[in-house]
Amino acid sequence: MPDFFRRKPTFNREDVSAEDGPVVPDGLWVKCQKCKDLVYSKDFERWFRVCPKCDFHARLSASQRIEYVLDSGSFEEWDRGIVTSDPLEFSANGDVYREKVKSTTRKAGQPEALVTGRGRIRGYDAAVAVTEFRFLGASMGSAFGEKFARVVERAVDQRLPFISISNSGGARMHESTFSLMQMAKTTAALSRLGEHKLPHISVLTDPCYGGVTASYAMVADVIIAEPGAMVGFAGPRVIEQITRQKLPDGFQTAEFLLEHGMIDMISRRSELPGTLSLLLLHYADAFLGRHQPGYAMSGQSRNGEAR
Amino acid sequence: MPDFFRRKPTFNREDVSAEDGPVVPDGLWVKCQKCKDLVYSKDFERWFRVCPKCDFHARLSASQRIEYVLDSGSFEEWDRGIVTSDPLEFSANGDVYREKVKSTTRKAGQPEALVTGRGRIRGYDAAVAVTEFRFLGASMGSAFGEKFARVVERAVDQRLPFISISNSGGARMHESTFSLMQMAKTTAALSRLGEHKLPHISVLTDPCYGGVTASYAMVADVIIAEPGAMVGFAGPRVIEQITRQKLPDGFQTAEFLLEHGMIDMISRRSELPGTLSLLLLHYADAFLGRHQPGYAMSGQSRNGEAR
Amino acid sequence: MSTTTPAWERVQLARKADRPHSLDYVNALINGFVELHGDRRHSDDPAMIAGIGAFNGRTVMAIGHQKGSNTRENLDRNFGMPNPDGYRKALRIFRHAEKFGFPLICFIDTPAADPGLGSEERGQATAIAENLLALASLRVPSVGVVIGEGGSGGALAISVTDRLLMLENAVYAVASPEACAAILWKDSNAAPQAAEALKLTAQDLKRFGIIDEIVPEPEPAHDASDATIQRTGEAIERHLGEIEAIADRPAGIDRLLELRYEKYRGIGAWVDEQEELIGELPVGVPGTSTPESTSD
Amino acid sequence: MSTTTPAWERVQLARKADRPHSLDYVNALINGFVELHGDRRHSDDPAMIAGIGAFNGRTVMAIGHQKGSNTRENLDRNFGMPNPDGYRKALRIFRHAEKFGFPLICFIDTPAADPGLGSEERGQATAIAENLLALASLRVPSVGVVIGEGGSGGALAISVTDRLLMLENAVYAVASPEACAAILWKDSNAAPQAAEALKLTAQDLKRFGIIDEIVPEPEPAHDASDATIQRTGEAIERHLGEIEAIADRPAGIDRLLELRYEKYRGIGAWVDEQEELIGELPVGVPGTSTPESTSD
Ligand SMILES: [Zn+2]
Ligand SMILES: [Zn+2]
Repeated sequence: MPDFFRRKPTFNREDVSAEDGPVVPDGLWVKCQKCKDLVYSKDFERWFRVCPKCDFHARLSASQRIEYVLDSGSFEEWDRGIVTSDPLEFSANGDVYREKVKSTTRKAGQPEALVTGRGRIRGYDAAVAVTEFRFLGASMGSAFGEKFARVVERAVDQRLPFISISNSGGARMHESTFSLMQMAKTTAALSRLGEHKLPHISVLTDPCYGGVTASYAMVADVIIAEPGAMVGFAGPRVIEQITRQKLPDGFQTAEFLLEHGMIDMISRRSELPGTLSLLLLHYADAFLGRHQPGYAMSGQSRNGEAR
Repeated sequence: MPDFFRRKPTFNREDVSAEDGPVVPDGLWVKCQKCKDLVYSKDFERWFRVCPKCDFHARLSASQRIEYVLDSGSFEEWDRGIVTSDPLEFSANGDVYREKVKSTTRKAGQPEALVTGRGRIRGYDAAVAVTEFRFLGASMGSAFGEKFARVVERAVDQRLPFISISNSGGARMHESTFSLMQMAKTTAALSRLGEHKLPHISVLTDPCYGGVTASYAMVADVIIAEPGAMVGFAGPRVIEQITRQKLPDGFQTAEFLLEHGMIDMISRRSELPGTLSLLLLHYADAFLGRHQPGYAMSGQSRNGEAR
Repeated sequence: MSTTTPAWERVQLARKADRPHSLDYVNALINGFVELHGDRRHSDDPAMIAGIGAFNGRTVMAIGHQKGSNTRENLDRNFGMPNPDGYRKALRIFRHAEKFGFPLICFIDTPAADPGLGSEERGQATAIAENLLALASLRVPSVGVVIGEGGSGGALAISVTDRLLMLENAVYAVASPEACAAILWKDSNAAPQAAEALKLTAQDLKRFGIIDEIVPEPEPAHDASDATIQRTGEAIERHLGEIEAIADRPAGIDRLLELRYEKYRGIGAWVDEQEELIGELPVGVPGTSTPESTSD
Repeated sequence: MSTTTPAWERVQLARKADRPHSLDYVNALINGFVELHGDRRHSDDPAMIAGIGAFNGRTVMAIGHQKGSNTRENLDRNFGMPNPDGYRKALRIFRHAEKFGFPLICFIDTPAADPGLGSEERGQATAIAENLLALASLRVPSVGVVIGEGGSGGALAISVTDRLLMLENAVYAVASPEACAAILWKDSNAAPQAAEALKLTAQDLKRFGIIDEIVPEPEPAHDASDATIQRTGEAIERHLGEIEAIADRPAGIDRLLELRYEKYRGIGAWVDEQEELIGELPVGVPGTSTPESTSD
C-alpha cells in the first residue's frame, strides 16, 4: 500500500540535525547518514525522511512521528503536564538531574520522553504513545511510566485500541529503582488492556533497547519494526565489552529480529499507516463485537483498501 | 531417598529375555546388556533390574513396573477387556493384524500395550497408566487410547492424581489415522484433568518415541525420566537416513533432554517411588484443598520423609 | 507387486507441486490478510504460515503448513515440514485467537514434522504435544482443512479442530506410505500397497467418521485452483457458521468444547471383551518385544 | 574521589560469595523441595532455580536466581545471570503455580540478566517482558525477597510480587554502580559515588515505598546464615499469611490482583504541572539527542 504522496509533511530544514538524521549541507540537498549520497530535501521530506537511494529510515521526533502516522489534525494530546519530580534528588559528578530535565525539555521541545494521546489512523481511532528520543534518549522514568499507564487506562475506558511507537536508549539512571519499576507499571497496565480484548500494536524504531524493550514494547499483540532499526536488550558495545564475543553482521537489526522470531513484520515508514489501519480494522471485531459493519465501513470508505 | 532393600521383587529368571534385559548365562548370574559384566541374579533383582556396576536400567514389563512402583497388593486394574477391533482390516505383506494381536497378546501376557488402574505409592492413591513394550512396541492404537482416556476420566471422577509410565516405539501403523487420532484423544483427556487441578506426572523409560512423546507423555506437569532412557520424536536411524546429519554422543538420552530443558529430572528406578510419593504429597494441596493435615499425615506416617 | 493402487494415485495427486498451498487459500479467501511471524522464542519458521484477516466479514486467524511450488521454494519452506519453532508460532497464534475471540482456520499440508537434529534438540515432540493440548481446550471455534498431504503428528498438531474437512484428493495417515512399506513390508517399493492398507483417502476417513466433510474436486485442484479454493471457502463458511451459532449462545463456548471433546473422545475402534475371553493373564510372563512401529 | 561510601559498602556485602543464595533458602525453608528443571523449549538454565515443596504446611512453588559460592560454581551458574531460557523456566513455573493455585515465592539475587549473543538471539528482552506481564496478572499470592543483588530488569523479571521484601544488606537498582559510573561519571572508579546516588539500599527503597519490609541482619548474612534464613522465612510467612487471607475470601484473587495493580501503578514520582508552566511547545523544534542512558 505505497502512499508516499498523499500527505506532505511540513517540517523545516532545521529539524535535520547532525544526530537525528541526515546533515543538510545547503538549502536544497541533504546528505544521507548511511549511504552519504545527497538527496534533494523536498524528496527526502515527501518520502517521510527515508533515503530514496538506500532506504535509510532517519530518526524522527515524537511530533514528526505523530504527523506522519496520524490523520492530519486528529491528534489530541493527553497529560502533557506530567513531569518528573526527581525522587532521588539525583546528581552525578556535578550534573544535577533537575537542571538537566529543564535544559533537555527546551532542546527536545517536549517535557518528557513520551507523548501520549488519541488520534485517528486513516479514520480508525486509537490511543497512542510515542517516545521522544531527544529527551534523555527516551529513557523510561516516573513521568514516562505514569503517562504510559494513563494512556493505556484511558484506552480501556474509551474502548480504544492502543499503538505504541518506541525508541529508547535504555533505563533512566537518574531515577534508579523508580525507573526500573516503570517496567512493571507499564506492563501491568497492558495486562488490563488485554483483558478488555483491546489490541496493543507496538512499532519499534531505531534504536530500541533496555527497559522499553524488556517491558511494554515486546509484549504487544503485533510487533512491527522499521527497516534497519536496531532493537535489543543490551547494547552491542556492552555485549562486546562483557563477553568479548564477536557480533555477527546485522546483529540486532529489525531483520535479525524477524529471522529470530521476535517480531511480526518489518514495515517501511510509508506503509505504516496502511498496515496499522488494516490491523485496527481486523481487531475491531474483538472489541466492538462481531457484525459491526458500520465501523468496518467507516474505515473502508476512508482508505478503500481494507477489504 | 535410597530404598533398595525395602521390597523384594519376585520375578523369575525366565523374565530375563534377550531383548528385554540382560542375558542369563546360568542360574546365578546375569550378563548386563551394557557393560557386559556378570551380575549375581539376586542382586540384579533386588536392585530393580538395574545393573549395580554401570547403572544400566533394564527394560521392564508393565507388570514388573507396577510391582516396582506401587505398594504391594494395592493395584486394581481397570478396563482389561478393552482390545482393538482392527478398524482397517489391516494386513501387510500377508501379515494379518488381527492374528498378530492374538499372538502378541500371548507373548506379552497383556491384551493391549497399556495397563491402567489405580493403586498406592507409599500410601498415596493415584490413577496409573503403564505401557507394555512387548505388545507391538507399546504403539498407541485405538484400545490404548480408549484405556488412556478412561483412566484419566476416572481419575477426574475419583479425584485422583495421575501417573503415566511410558515407553513406546512409535505409532501403530496397523490402525493408521485411528492410531494418530489417539494422540488428540489422550491429550484432550489430560486437558480435563488439568481443569480439575489434578496433576499428571509422566515417567519416561527406554525407549520413548513418536506418538506417545508427541502427545500425553510430554505435556505432564512433572516429567521424570530414567537414567539413560532414549526419548525423542523421530528415531536416530530415521534422522540419520533423512538428514545425513551426524548425531552427537548422548543424543536423545534422558541426560540430553534434561540439558535441553525438556524434562524436570532424572530419577533412578530405586528412587522413583520416593520421588513420586513426595510429589503426590505436594500436589494434594491443589486437589484436596489446603489445610488437609490428615492426608499429608497419612503420607508422612507411611514414609516418614516427606516433611 | 503392482506399481500403483488407487490410494497411491491419491497420494501422488495430494503431493502435486502445482496444487494450491496454504498461502494460495489464505490470499484468496481472507481479505486484508496480514501475515504474522515468529515464535517469540527462537525463529520464524517458513514452513508454517499464520496471520489475521477478514473471512466473509468476520476477523479470523489462519494457520497453515506451507509447501513450495518448486524446488527452490521447497528448500526455503523445508518441504512444508515445520520445526518446533513453527509449531510454537502456531501455538502463539492459537492463544492470540483465543485472547480476542477470533475463529481459527487451519490448512493442513505437510509430509511430516521436521525430523532433524535441531528439531529434536528444541523438543519437536513437546511442541506438537503442547499444540494438541492447547487445541483441545481452545475457547474459539475452529475449522481445519486437509488440502494436500496430512502426514502424521506434524499434521495433527494444527488439525484438532471443531470441524475437520478434507479435499477429495487429499490424504491423511499416521505415516507416509514409504515409511510404512519400509517397516512392514521391509521394502519401500511396496508404498502403493502400504497406501492402500493405510486407508488414507478422504473417502475412507469420512466413512470412519474421522473427518466431517469431503470438499469435492470435480477437476483435480492443480488443474482448477480457483474453483477448488472457492469451493473450500464455501465449505469452511458453512461449518464455521454452524459452530459459531453454537458458540454464540449463552455458555456456547463451553458447549463447543464439550462437543469437541466428544468428537475426539469418540474416535477409535475397540471392543470391550468379556474378562473370561481375555483371561486374567499371569503377571511377568516371559516374552520378547516386537517393536513393529515407527518413530514418527 | 572517595574510595567508598555507605551505599558502596552495602553493595560489597550484598555481593559476598559466602552470603546464602537461593538454594540455601529453599533447602532450609521448603520441606521436601523438589527442583524442577527446564523451559520445555531450549535448555535448563542453572542461573535460575525452581521447584515445589511445602512451606509451613502449604505447598508453594519457589523460584530464584542462583549464584555460586565460589568461582567454579559461578562459572556453572553464569554468576547468577539468567538467559532467556531461565526466564522462560520461571514463566513455566508461574503458570504451573497458577494452574494449581500454589503461592509463589521468589528469591532475587542477580547482577543482571545475561548480556550475551545467544541471549539476544533468543530474545532476552522478550523473555523478561513476558514475565512482567505474567506476574502482573498471576492468579496466586506471591512474595519476593531480594536476598543479595537486585540488578536491573534481570531482577525485576521475578520480583513483581504482591509483597516485596529485602534483606538489610541487599541492594536493588536500575543498573550496577559500575555501569552507572561509567556512563554518568565517565569513570567506573566512581562506582562508590554512583552507588550512593542510585539510592539502592533497603532503607532507601523502604522509604520510597518500593519494598514492603526490611528483613534485619543484626549480623551480616554471610556471618549468620541460619539466623538470616530463619528470619527471612518468618517474614515471608507473615506476608504470605496476610495475602492468603485476602485471596481466600470470595473473589479474593480478584481483590489481590487489584491490590497488586495499585501497588505497581502507584510507584513513581511525578508532578502534574499546570499547562502554562510547561508551555505548549512548538512541534518539531530542532534539538540534539542526549542518550544518557544504559542499554540494560
Ligand atoms: Zn541513503
Ligand atoms: Zn552394567
